[in-house]
Amino acid sequence: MGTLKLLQGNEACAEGALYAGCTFFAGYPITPSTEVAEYLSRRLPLIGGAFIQMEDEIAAMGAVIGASLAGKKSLTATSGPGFSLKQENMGFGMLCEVPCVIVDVMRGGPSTGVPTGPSQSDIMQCKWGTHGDHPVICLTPGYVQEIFSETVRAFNLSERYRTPVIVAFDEIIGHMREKIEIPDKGVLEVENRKRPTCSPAEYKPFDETKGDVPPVADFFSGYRQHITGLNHHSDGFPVNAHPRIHTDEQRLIRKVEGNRKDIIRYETFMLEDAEVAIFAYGVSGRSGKNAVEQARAAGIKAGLFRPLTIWPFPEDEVAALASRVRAIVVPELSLGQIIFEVERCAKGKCRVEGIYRVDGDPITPEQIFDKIKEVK
Amino acid sequence: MGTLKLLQGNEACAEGALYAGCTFFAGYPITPSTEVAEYLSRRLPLIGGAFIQMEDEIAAMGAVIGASLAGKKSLTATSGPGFSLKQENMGFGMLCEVPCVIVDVMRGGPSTGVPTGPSQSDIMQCKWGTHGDHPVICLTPGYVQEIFSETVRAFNLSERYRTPVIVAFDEIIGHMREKIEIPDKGVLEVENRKRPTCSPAEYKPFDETKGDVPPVADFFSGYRQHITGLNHHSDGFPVNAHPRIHTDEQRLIRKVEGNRKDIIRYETFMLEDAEVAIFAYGVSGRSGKNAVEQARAAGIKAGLFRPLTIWPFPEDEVAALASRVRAIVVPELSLGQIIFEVERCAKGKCRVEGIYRVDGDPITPEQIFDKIKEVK
Amino acid sequence: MANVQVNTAEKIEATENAKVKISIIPRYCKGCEICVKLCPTQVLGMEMFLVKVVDIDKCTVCMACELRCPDFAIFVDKK
Amino acid sequence: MANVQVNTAEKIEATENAKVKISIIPRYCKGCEICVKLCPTQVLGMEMFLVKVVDIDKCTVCMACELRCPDFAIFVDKK
Amino acid sequence: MSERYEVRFSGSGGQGLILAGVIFAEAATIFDKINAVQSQSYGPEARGGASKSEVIISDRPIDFPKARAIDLQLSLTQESCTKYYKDIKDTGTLLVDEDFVKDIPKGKFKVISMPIIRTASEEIGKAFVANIVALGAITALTGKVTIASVEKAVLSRVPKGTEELNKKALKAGYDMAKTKMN
Amino acid sequence: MSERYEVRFSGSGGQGLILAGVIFAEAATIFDKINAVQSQSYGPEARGGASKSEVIISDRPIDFPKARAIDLQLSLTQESCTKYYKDIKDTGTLLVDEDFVKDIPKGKFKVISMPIIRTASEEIGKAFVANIVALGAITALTGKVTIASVEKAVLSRVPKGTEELNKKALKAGYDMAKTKMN
Amino acid sequence: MSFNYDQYIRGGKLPHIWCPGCTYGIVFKSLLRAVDFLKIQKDDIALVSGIGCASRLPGYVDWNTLHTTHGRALPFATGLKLSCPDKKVMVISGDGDATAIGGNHFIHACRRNIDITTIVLNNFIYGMTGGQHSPTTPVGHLASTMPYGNVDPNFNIPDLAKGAGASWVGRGTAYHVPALDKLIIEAIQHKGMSVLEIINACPTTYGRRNKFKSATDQLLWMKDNSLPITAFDKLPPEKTAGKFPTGVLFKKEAPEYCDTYYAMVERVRKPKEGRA
Amino acid sequence: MSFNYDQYIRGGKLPHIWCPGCTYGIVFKSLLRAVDFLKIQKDDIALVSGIGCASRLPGYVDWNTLHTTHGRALPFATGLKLSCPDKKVMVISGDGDATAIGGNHFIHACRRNIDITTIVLNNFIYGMTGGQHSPTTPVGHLASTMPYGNVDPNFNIPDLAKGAGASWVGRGTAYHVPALDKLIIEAIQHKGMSVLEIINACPTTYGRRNKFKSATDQLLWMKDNSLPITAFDKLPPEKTAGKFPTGVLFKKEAPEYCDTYYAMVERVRKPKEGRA
Ligand SMILES: Cc1ncc(C[n+]2csc(CCOP(=O)(O)OP(=O)(O)O)c2C)c(N)n1
Ligand SMILES: Cc1ncc(C[n+]2csc(CCOP(=O)(O)OP(=O)(O)O)c2C)c(N)n1
Ligand code: SF4
Ligand code: SF4
Ligand code: SF4
Ligand code: SF4
Ligand code: SF4
Ligand code: SF4
Ligand SMILES: [Mg+2]
Ligand SMILES: [Mg+2]
Repeated sequence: MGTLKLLQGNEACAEGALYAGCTFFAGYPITPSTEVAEYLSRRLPLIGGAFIQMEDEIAAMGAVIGASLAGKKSLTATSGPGFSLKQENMGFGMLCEVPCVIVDVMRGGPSTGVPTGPSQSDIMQCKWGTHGDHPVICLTPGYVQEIFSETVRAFNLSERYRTPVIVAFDEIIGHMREKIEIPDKGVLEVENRKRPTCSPAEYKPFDETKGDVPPVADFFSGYRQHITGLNHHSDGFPVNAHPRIHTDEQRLIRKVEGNRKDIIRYETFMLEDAEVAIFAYGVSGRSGKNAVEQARAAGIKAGLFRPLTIWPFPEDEVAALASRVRAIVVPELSLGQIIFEVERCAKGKCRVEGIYRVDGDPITPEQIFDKIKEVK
Repeated sequence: MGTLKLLQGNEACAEGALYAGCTFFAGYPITPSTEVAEYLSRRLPLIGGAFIQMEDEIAAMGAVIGASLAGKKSLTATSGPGFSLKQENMGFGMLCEVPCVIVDVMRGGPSTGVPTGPSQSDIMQCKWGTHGDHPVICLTPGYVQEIFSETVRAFNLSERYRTPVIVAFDEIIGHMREKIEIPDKGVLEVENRKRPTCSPAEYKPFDETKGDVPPVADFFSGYRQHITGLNHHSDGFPVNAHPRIHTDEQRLIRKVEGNRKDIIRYETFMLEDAEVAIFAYGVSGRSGKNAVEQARAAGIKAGLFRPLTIWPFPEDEVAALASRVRAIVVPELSLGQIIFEVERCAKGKCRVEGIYRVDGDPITPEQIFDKIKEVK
Repeated sequence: MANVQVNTAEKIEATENAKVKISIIPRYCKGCEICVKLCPTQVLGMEMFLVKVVDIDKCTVCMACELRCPDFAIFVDKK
Repeated sequence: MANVQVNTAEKIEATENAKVKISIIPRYCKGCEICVKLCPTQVLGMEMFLVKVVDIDKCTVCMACELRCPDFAIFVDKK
Repeated sequence: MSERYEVRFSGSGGQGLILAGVIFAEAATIFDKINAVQSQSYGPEARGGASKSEVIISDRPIDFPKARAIDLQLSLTQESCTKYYKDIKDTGTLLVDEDFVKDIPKGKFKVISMPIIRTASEEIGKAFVANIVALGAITALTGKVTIASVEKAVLSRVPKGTEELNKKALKAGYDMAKTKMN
Repeated sequence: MSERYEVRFSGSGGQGLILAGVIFAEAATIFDKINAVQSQSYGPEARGGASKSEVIISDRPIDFPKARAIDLQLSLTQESCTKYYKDIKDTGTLLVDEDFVKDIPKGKFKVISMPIIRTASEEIGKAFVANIVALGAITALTGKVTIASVEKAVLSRVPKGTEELNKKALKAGYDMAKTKMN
Repeated sequence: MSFNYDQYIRGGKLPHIWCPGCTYGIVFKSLLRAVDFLKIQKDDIALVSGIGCASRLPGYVDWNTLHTTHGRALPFATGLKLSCPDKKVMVISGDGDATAIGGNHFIHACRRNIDITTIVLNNFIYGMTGGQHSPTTPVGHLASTMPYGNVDPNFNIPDLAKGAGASWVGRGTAYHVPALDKLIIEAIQHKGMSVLEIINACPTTYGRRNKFKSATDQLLWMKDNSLPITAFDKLPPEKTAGKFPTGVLFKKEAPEYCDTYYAMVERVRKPKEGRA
Repeated sequence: MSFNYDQYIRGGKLPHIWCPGCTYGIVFKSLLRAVDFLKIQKDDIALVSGIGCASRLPGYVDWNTLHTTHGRALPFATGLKLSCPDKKVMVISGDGDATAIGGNHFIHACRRNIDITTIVLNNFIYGMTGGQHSPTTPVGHLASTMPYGNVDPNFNIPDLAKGAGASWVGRGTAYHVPALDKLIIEAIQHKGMSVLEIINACPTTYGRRNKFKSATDQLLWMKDNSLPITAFDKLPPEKTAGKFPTGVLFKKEAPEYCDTYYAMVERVRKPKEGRA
């Protein structure tokens, strides 16, 4: 039996990181994510880990990558403005295949916006925020318990695929307290990056012949290597205008898109016979569940698709859904973002209707229920 | 008759800015955009304008906004890594409705990537790079002459809609030299932001009752005002968790999405009777044109849709196209970005096929022609 | 110049004697007690978490309270 | 230790006399002329944009050339 | 109890009401094993102005996490009372501090007035335990969470050395409310 | 001329070949009113290593901007010659510096060898005008752009005071190539 | 004695959002008196800030005011100033805003010596976000992200400004109000980048956590632990240990940035006599 | 005399990409000799850089090397060092990388006094991007973005480092090679943040534009315009005008960051004796 605690979403995130073996945190305070840092500033020293508050989010992201290259499981947490600042170095992490986890607790935006208000309006930025092509894994828990477990999963995926993983949730779940159970050690799987078994002389940090996820050697472990944010050959050294760039960037994308089965996770609720589906994550997913209950009570066959992995996007699942429901309703705390993806995958096979709200309050079950009635 | 010059794309961009009345440039050097700055560092002092090289791209974006608030038409130019860094302050410009132009000369990425190689892989970042919901206008010229004219248009749109406008083109066009004609003064329309006519006491910087684009007063002009990156009331002062946030952010989006007719511009080539359409911008659009010629020569009815405005996305146009062609081919110097939008708008009505290339060379007409043959 | 400092729209509680008038804007006072503790002659006190004048006759018009009130809540005018 | 400094895979042009051996790696030399100009005794010269030894007997083994060659292209060994 | 029950603690920043809400939720979830969600107002208004902390309890899982139909609202200041009372259900209760909330808003809900802060400062001797006095009263008024659990939760959250003080405060509030309920 | 014609200037960074390409394109577009696109290699290799500048000329608008089938390639260094010769058409021409390109690559294209750098340093007296000597030769060999236009373009781009020097260099290259063509 | 603050405060904006005992209000009043003393017209002055409690100040004052992004006030202000070199541009910032995330802009504005009066309200903490340690939190003190006592060494803000090239550097406190008025006046009068650090109390997130019973105690700490630079410089190290100097700490003559820039513009725009 | 560079240079990587006459290669050799002298094992040292010509150095040397984003070497290095406090971590950077875009990380690493040896190759220009002015381009000199002569005042890098809190600050030149070896050795030996500025020549983008006929002229300029700090300090201002001092310019004892951090960790992990 694990330990029961009443925790904020942000605290659960920190607990998840610790469970997953995180020993390094670098960050810069920002509402509404700061509690992740505060919690870890108390806990990490107690296990001999490192906590450092950097001069800004750019530096925090850099330090996290540096620590990961030294072999540490590393975390940073931020919100909109800081997430924007991290983008350049996140791209470095993606290109150089550095495992690490980035938490974005979404607040009202753009710009400073409403620092204490909830939103889900960074979700497209999670995918497209940095320049260039890049692989993205992004998880979207909706309950405090899920923040814990998805943070553990984020670390596992980041180690498994050797890539930064984003965990994104809204201010409401980040700040709200619920009971959670922290499983005993060993109950949840904890994964570590594959390290090289070859001799240092043979080792190449980006050796695609070793599979789409080449083993990664820690700095100072005897496997001397060169890591650069320039496009590079398998030995890590720069490459200029060369077919290698194309094939290597394809590999990076394939690592993620080619492993959708393993990465994509979602919850469905009364979806089997549904005629109207709700596609919603985070706090909107919670409202969605209540809306389904209301609809069913009123005799309407509604169901919920609640993605826990938003990137890679559950394309096949949404496509399949679109072929069998009359409409998909997409409630978002934004003016319409993830609905673009739903529309794309629905390919015109069913109606797709958004519900948007950015006034600082969550979308209510009634708002969704009304829309269900409208489209049913 | 204007003046004929042999200019680099980047130089033409600088000439376009000068033509449009730009008197302020702040930047930070980065390949392959630096020539925009270098050219203006020579020219701006000669007309009494200001050129400043800031400490980084974040600062450059801030200075550009500051100068625009003082009433100057302001420009910055950068490439991928710098574009990522500018995102936070770009969001400020969008929320605070500050006219200005941001040039992104796209290079190979992500991260440092291939600084001197071309790409079109920031195009989704142009739309989603900053956190939160935000309006985006982004123009994508494909010829040096167009870089000139679209830069003029970017300034006009930015003044007309009181919002930052992005001009995005690839390294190839940025660095290549072609003959261009710089029209005499007065030939191209040059537009200035609407300034208030009411008394200072009555003035509210974000007064939605004055229309979707409220007049903008310059700092130090007697209209004292408060500008903040927090969500704000019509008088400019912060608002917290309030329906106003929703309606005001809707207005920002509507400014752009509601004026698609005015903002969207594109070229079509042999598209009327086409059975296969190519959707391509920038250097890929140029190859597309040759590919159409090759296809027509081979008796295949191909045509080209070449957007000069990529954001807002020409949704209706693509939807209409999808209903009448067998396939849309989307060549991109990326691993597939704008194709997501094409797919979304095509709603399954026709095949949509991408051609991707990120090895440092442009997509050739032959590559496109081959694909045309495949899908015809 | 007396009194111009006080926002005319706000409710003011004035206490005065022949030499001095102390004006307090209750809506502005946040009860931080800075003025109370820094008044060298204990002119001021607290009531229900707000400042009040306890003994105006001890006031030396040293201005310590007005200068260091962070909330524009207390003003002292020499007569 | 003599000569270990020179990348064995590279072609070396060596010039020597009884006291000194000057080794040049032509593929590394970029012809910047730093060594030529800083040599106090005009031992070195340029040919087809590359360094060459003109008069080895003037060499005092002062090492100025080796120390300041930026390109690992010239090495001086005292015998 | 299977129904959703919403409690709101309101007052001014610094009165410890967030802690009170957290303790209440902890008593419910960890000790009484029922479901609870606690949330609070963030934002500049939490500095000085009105602030609130909300706890929703229910036997069923709680999905929609926001309190909208308040069963019981505590208000320790006039400002918070005026700002937040509108969400109180017709069948709900408004509990106010007798000395600091003079202007009782009109509504169908029941109003209970008690000298919470005065009790803390005069009876217990420390104004800062007013939140615990209030928590005692709320425990009594809701009847949804046992006072034993609340006491356990209090003791696990307050600083060492203040346990007795807080126990006294909790009991004082609980007893005071019990008499009011009769 | 209606066909696309591709010229490549190659050598090492610092030899002024980019300028030569720009001048050639300017002569074509501004003075001869035909279409041209000029581009060049950027990148770390432009520092020191092989570098190139390309000009495409055509009567028709030029859409695809990259040179792929070279009609005429100049190579002033061995490295640039070896690196880039593969794109030369079978019907094309490779023009090399006699002293610096000893190892002539095999191919169906025609090869012309001239002492370009030596002419610049010995005949004109300044090694740095080698690019203009080369430009003169290229003007002669292509025959697509008039020498008068190229001269105008040269004069509009070179530093004040070096006009005569450059005119002489241009003529020397032009004449030298003319003799080679006979 | 009484001063008419109302003329500068935007109608209906008081009470301000700062906590009870937050000394920012004291500094705010001082700033208004200083600008009034200098007879700068409301339309001719801009006040720019970043994000933080300190950075909320501009919202209250009836000038041209600009509340930018965290740490970025100086770049925005630079754009304004270079566009309108004859106007007065001021920046108000917190210790975190100016020296943590904004550190780069801070040193570069100092380097350029652009005529922006920059006031840094140092309360030794990130107030707005709830009390995380800043680059000025004293070593050993508690912060929400330094639960075991701060291990991060500090910036000395005046030293940093001077090392970066600022031409006027001073320090005042929220306790020494009349002296503060004079310092702000002098900082504004100085042509070039002037940096004035003002020591402040954040009772909510720093004071309480660090055993200051009240804001007043923090003000009295300023009184007891500071010395005017004139006195400070004369005393032996034993006597100044643990104390900090106040007043004008550094001053030099140096060309102002806009002046230099526009002189260049004038030079290159002149018809080039004696040249072809 | 001859030194075996091959043991440290990655096979097949020479010739390096730097231009003819670029003095970075001179410094590179000096660095290798210094690290060899200190007998630091290849596996125990990491060299981290940002972006720029200077930042290309790590690619050539057979240590653990990391070429990060522009200006960000120090944060990455901080993550490495705090994770492996017993390893040697060095940063190599250009004037632009370290003090323009990277200025904030630079001053914060100085403030923390983290044990990272930071070498700044100052060539007075942004070399990699083709010669735009940097924060160290002398006033009046030409740059591709200062066609009428630079109007931007400069950082004095040692002053900046000292003002920010670095505990060891030095300056060398590419001309004074034996002295440079010693300075690098001392910088590495120092425990804490050490900043060594090394004056370099970029003939391609700075020298040629500014009337230096060749790299050699730039090297000779270093010789003629520098003075060892010992001599510099003794001379009257007339004699030092226009010259810059070299050597160890500043040094102090201060606790190192990782030491302080892990001492805290030790303290809080100990069973709390004498406590409840
Ligand atoms: C990019 C970014 N990162 C972080 C924040 C969060 N944030 C807001 S204010 C602040 C610190 C404020 O500290 P300081 O500047 O000292 O001002 P104070 O509140 O103490 O007056 C932080 C970290 C933000 N708004 N934007
Ligand atoms: C974010 C970002 N901005 C700008 C650049 C472009 N850039 C690359 S190197 C460089 C300047 C290099 O100057 P310096 O650090 O002095 O190094 P040097 O090349 O002179 O050795 C710049 C501006 C970049 N790579 N990334
Ligand atoms: S003016 Fe001085 S004496 Fe009078 S109340 Fe204020 S502080 Fe006390
Ligand atoms: S100092 Fe001002 S706010 Fe504080 S108690 Fe006195 S009057 Fe009230
Ligand atoms: S060692 Fe000295 S003397 Fe000999 S060649 Fe080199 S520089 Fe000249
Ligand atoms: S210094 Fe080195 S690279 Fe330069 S000419 Fe001499 S040997 Fe060649
Ligand atoms: S948190 Fe601190 S700095 Fe912010 S308003 Fe409150 S007391 Fe002032
Ligand atoms: S551009 Fe300058 S700094 Fe860069 S390699 Fe060439 S000479 Fe060196
Ligand atoms: Mg602060
Ligand atoms: Mg440099």
